Amino acid sequence: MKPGTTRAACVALLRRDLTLIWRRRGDALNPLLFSIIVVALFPFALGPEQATLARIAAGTIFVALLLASLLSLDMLFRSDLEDGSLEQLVLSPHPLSLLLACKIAIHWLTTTLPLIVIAPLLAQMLYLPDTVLPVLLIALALATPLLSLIGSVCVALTVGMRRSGMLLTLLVLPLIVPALIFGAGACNAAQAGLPFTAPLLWLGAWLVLALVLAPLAAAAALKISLT
Amino acid sequence: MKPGTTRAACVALLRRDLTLIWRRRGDALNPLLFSIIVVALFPFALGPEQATLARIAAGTIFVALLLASLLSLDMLFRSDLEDGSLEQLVLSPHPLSLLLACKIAIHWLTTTLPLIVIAPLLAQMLYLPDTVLPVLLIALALATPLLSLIGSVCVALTVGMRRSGMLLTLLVLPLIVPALIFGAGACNAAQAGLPFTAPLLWLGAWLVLALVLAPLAAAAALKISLT
Amino acid sequence: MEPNHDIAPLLQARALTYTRNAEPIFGPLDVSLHAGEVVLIEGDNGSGKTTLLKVLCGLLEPSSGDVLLHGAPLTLARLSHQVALLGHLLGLKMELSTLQNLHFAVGMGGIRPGITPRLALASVGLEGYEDQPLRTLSAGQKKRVALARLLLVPAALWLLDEPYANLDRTGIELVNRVLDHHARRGGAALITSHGAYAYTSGAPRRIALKTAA
Amino acid sequence: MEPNHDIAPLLQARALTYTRNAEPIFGPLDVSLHAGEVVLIEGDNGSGKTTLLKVLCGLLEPSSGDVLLHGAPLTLARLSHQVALLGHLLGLKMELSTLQNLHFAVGMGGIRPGITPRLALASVGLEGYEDQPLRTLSAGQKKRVALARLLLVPAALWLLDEPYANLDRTGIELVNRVLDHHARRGGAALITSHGAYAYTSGAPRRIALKTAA
Amino acid sequence: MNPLLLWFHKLGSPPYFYRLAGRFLPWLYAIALITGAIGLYGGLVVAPADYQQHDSFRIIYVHVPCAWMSLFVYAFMAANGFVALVWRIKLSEVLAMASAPIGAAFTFITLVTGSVWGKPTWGTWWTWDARLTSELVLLFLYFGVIGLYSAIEDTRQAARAAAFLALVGVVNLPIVHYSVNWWNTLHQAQTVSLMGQSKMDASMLWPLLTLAFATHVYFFASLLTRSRVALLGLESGKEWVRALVNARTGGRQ
Ligand code: HEM
Ligand SMILES: Nc1ncnc2c1ncn2[C@@H]1O[C@H](COP(=O)(O)OP(=O)(O)OP(=O)(O)O)[C@@H](O)[C@H]1O
Ligand SMILES: Nc1ncnc2c1ncn2[C@@H]1O[C@H](COP(=O)(O)OP(=O)(O)OP(=O)(O)O)[C@@H](O)[C@H]1O
Ligand SMILES: [Mg+2]
Ligand SMILES: [Mg+2]
Repeated sequence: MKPGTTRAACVALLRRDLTLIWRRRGDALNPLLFSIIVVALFPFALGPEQATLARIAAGTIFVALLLASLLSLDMLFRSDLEDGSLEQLVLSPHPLSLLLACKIAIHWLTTTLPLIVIAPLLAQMLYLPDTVLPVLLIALALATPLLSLIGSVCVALTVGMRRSGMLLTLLVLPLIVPALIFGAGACNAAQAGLPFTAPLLWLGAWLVLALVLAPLAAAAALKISLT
Repeated sequence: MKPGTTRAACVALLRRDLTLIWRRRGDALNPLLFSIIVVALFPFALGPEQATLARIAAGTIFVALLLASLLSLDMLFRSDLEDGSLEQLVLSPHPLSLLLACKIAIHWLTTTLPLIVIAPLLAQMLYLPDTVLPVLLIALALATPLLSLIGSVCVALTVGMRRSGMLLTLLVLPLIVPALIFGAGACNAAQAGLPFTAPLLWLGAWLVLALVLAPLAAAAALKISLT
Repeated sequence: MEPNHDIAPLLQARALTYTRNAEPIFGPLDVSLHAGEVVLIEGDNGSGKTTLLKVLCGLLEPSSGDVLLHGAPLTLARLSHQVALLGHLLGLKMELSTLQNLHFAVGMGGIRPGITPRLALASVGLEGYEDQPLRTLSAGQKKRVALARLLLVPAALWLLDEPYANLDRTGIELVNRVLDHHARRGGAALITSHGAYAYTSGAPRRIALKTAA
Repeated sequence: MEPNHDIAPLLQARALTYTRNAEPIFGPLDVSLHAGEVVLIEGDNGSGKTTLLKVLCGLLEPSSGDVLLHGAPLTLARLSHQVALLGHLLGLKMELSTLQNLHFAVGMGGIRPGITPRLALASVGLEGYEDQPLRTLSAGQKKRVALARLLLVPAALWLLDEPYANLDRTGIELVNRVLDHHARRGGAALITSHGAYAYTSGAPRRIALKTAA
Repeated sequence: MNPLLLWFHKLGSPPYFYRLAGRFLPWLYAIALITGAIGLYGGLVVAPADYQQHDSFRIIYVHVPCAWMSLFVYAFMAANGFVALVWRIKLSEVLAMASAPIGAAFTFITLVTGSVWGKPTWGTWWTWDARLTSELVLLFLYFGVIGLYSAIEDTRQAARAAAFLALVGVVNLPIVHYSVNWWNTLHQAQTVSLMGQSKMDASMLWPLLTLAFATHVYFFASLLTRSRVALLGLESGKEWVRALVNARTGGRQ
């Protein structure tokens, strides 16, 4: 692979970011613990009745995972901005959208995927019926990449600002409410014994759309907020 | 008031921090919007049944406000660290615990108090019965300063680190679980028509203890993490 | 190599101005830079040197006037391997070793013939620091790693913002040597300095920026 | 004022060493600084100048040896109005105006007789910038505001980390003037520099730090 | 100086500690292994099956010793943290930080074995009962200490910050221990007591106590191993470590 080609650039970027995440693997665990703790707070807040907890389990897990992955989105470009790497990335001769797609993929794989992996544990904590669990997992697998993709556009827009964490939440949440309604809705329907495939198909369709458009939009947004 | 005395120092610090918050009043609104959005997500996640929402209203509001004020705690010393003001504060000849107490007070007044003010709105959104609202407000008024005080100690410990937001959550949450159990417990008891004063009194007692000890502990922690 | 003034200059700015919030930062400015030239932009604190460099590489948009690269208008999309910027922020990762940082730069930007990351490190005086994480280097040593990156990546035009800052005396000489080498090889460079120390080899062309009144 | 060597020195370091994660940063060092003295700490990049200053003001704990202030051991709690540190980070608020920043410093640290924040600003060449938010000043102008703070707050011992960095030629002269004035008034200062430019009035005592092998 | 104080002073010196620990280690491991084997044999083979729970009660022989250790290790860590903060003894920092992961592991095992045991006896893996909850909080506290320690660059500063956090978290210990008395819950009340009369048959009790002894010894063995490694890292610039390395490599460089 010739250095300097676009493929070489993507590989170099992937390798660098994975190395960095490995170096700071403690940080990578934080969203996990955050979501565990948020879910664990609900039994304290609502009391330990099994029926109540089971009723809200799917929705609460959805909200907790979305919050955790949302808050971690904030770091997507943060450190690159702080040390000037982002400037170098923008000045590089390769298509920015492709480079950003690499970064988004890594972010999802390293922070959100682990969240989905521990979802069964969270489901146990809130007594989610075992039959609903597969639906919950599929819904999360569709909704969280959607969040990462849409979120990356918003992060790119807010990247030059200090303390953008909360503002980011504000921008992203309205955009992902549909994902939440459909995802948690599918789980609730399954829990009530109703059909649940339609909302999941909708989520899938959006995900495909976002996969194509979000990196382009993020690149445009990044150029706007840097220049 | 002679410049350079401890009283003058506290006044100067209060005035400076209030001016800064006024300059960045957009940032100060963020926790507010964050908690509104989190609460607003629940009807989407759980479906619009009034009975379910009313059952979980007090607990959810409690969790949302604690999370919002927790996430904003992260900024308590952040900007002072970044521009070197914190170093100057530690090197100043005045008792550090007193200066930190000023900062904590300002933080609570400017970010958490507004949260309590909008709590009735959030209660409406989740159909909390009107009779429970006063209990909720009192519980919040006791639990949130407790969170700010305990949180400040943890923030002081993590202040030197990049991206400490999530780690902070991890450190603080176990310590505030009691406040949550007692605060939300009082609301749930009130909602169920049971006596609710005992948990509120416990909260009050802890608050008094924290008011005395937390600034001292925060000062000690800050010295550890800066030196 | 003597600058050749017949062909289109590597970089040309015509009647360039930049205004931030209705406040002029630098006035109408004409610069042209040919292959083989090093030009020094001098100016007091706050005279707009950093801003000028950012405009010249397309990171900021000029308020009026235009920038030509090889005679064609400059856009971010058209930079392709021609311009290297070294700003106040070095664009290096503190958690990676010096060598890992350079390998990444090569992957992104390609490599000049006849040089390797190790050689580049050695030629900026960092032999033996190959596996040291950047975080443990001092300010001046980090700057040297950024200089090594310039040596590796093939870009004809260098825009260097205060390359001398944070360097000790041998570091300053190193920068001058590197610049000379680049010019002799047919490259061009625009460097800024507030004049307390400066590019000393030969008598470089200087452009003075004045603080807008 | 000539340094008086009979009384206990303002600052004294005895056999001071600092080790970070088992790696020695600077070796056993003996420094003593009397009232009226300015001492220059010279050293290459990474030789430990910044670290030394932080140890001397108690922000870092020495690995061995001790620091005496007026003959008594130094602790953070005992600094009380005696030491002023100016580091790489200036400790100024970007959102506040220059004057607001200085007022805050005075509230925290007190004020010398016969000077006001406005006068101090004028004497560092920032007249007319009183109400400008710091964020809109250039790097060098910000440094000047930090120098104005030094002029205002009564501290006998100044620890200045690279006070010349980021300043243009008039700025460098300004620092020298301010240091002279401080020494003549009976103060003392310890300044670092990597030697590309330096304190030039008189022939200041120098301490050379070497990079640990 | 008082000879005891003198000995402590000497023990605090890293090279002395390193050598002493090295001498004790094999013995400690051997004792832990042998008593552990005896205890397990007693618990799993010799002890009679419970009249209510049949054989599922045997999980007690893992659950209870680990639960005790989770509390003991935290107390040990906090005590060392206190010494480290007040007297700045490097060895205490090392000991405190080396015990955190071991304690977290014991806590984790307690939670897992408790859940496994809860399924047959209470019909659920997990309930939000006071003891279970406070034990979960204990796990988070351990995680917090480990997280803080690994998040700060400078090891000594990190150790002090984490030690401080450990001290703050000590409030949780009495809550875990007394929760069964303060709130009436599903979890077993105190059944074993060293001073008074235990509410447990002797044939079931002796393997439990043997295993408790074994886990303590194992903890110290593991702690010493970890501390020795950590000390080598911390003191890698010092003369005694270099001498040690030279001796190991036979003077080769
Ligand atoms: C996840 C679930 C569980 C957790 C987190 C847990 C936690 C603990 C802890 C922390 C202790 C030590 C208390 C102390 O020494 O102060 C303990 C002791 C004990 N546990 Fe559990 N436990 C769990 C489930 C169970 C179950 C299901 C049983 C049996 C029905 C059980 C039986 C016991 C017994 C007999 C003791 C010894 C009591 C004593 O003498 O102090 N535990 N457990
Ligand atoms: N973000 C900003 N907002 C408003 N004004 C700014 C901003 N950044 C710079 N300026 C102003 O623009 C002018 C030029 O700044 P610039 O950083 O280009 O100066 P410089 O020549 O690089 O100075 P220095 O030698 O201190 O680096 C300065 O007067 C400064 O006050
Ligand atoms: N946080 C850190 N972690 C590990 N090593 C560090 C850290 N900070 C500094 N060092 C190392 O300590 C040594 C001294 O650093 P210091 O910043 O004191 O140097 P300096 O003399 O101020 O250099 P400069 O002229 O570049 O400012 C350097 O070799 C550096 O690599
Ligand atoms: Mg500049
Ligand atoms: Mg330095």
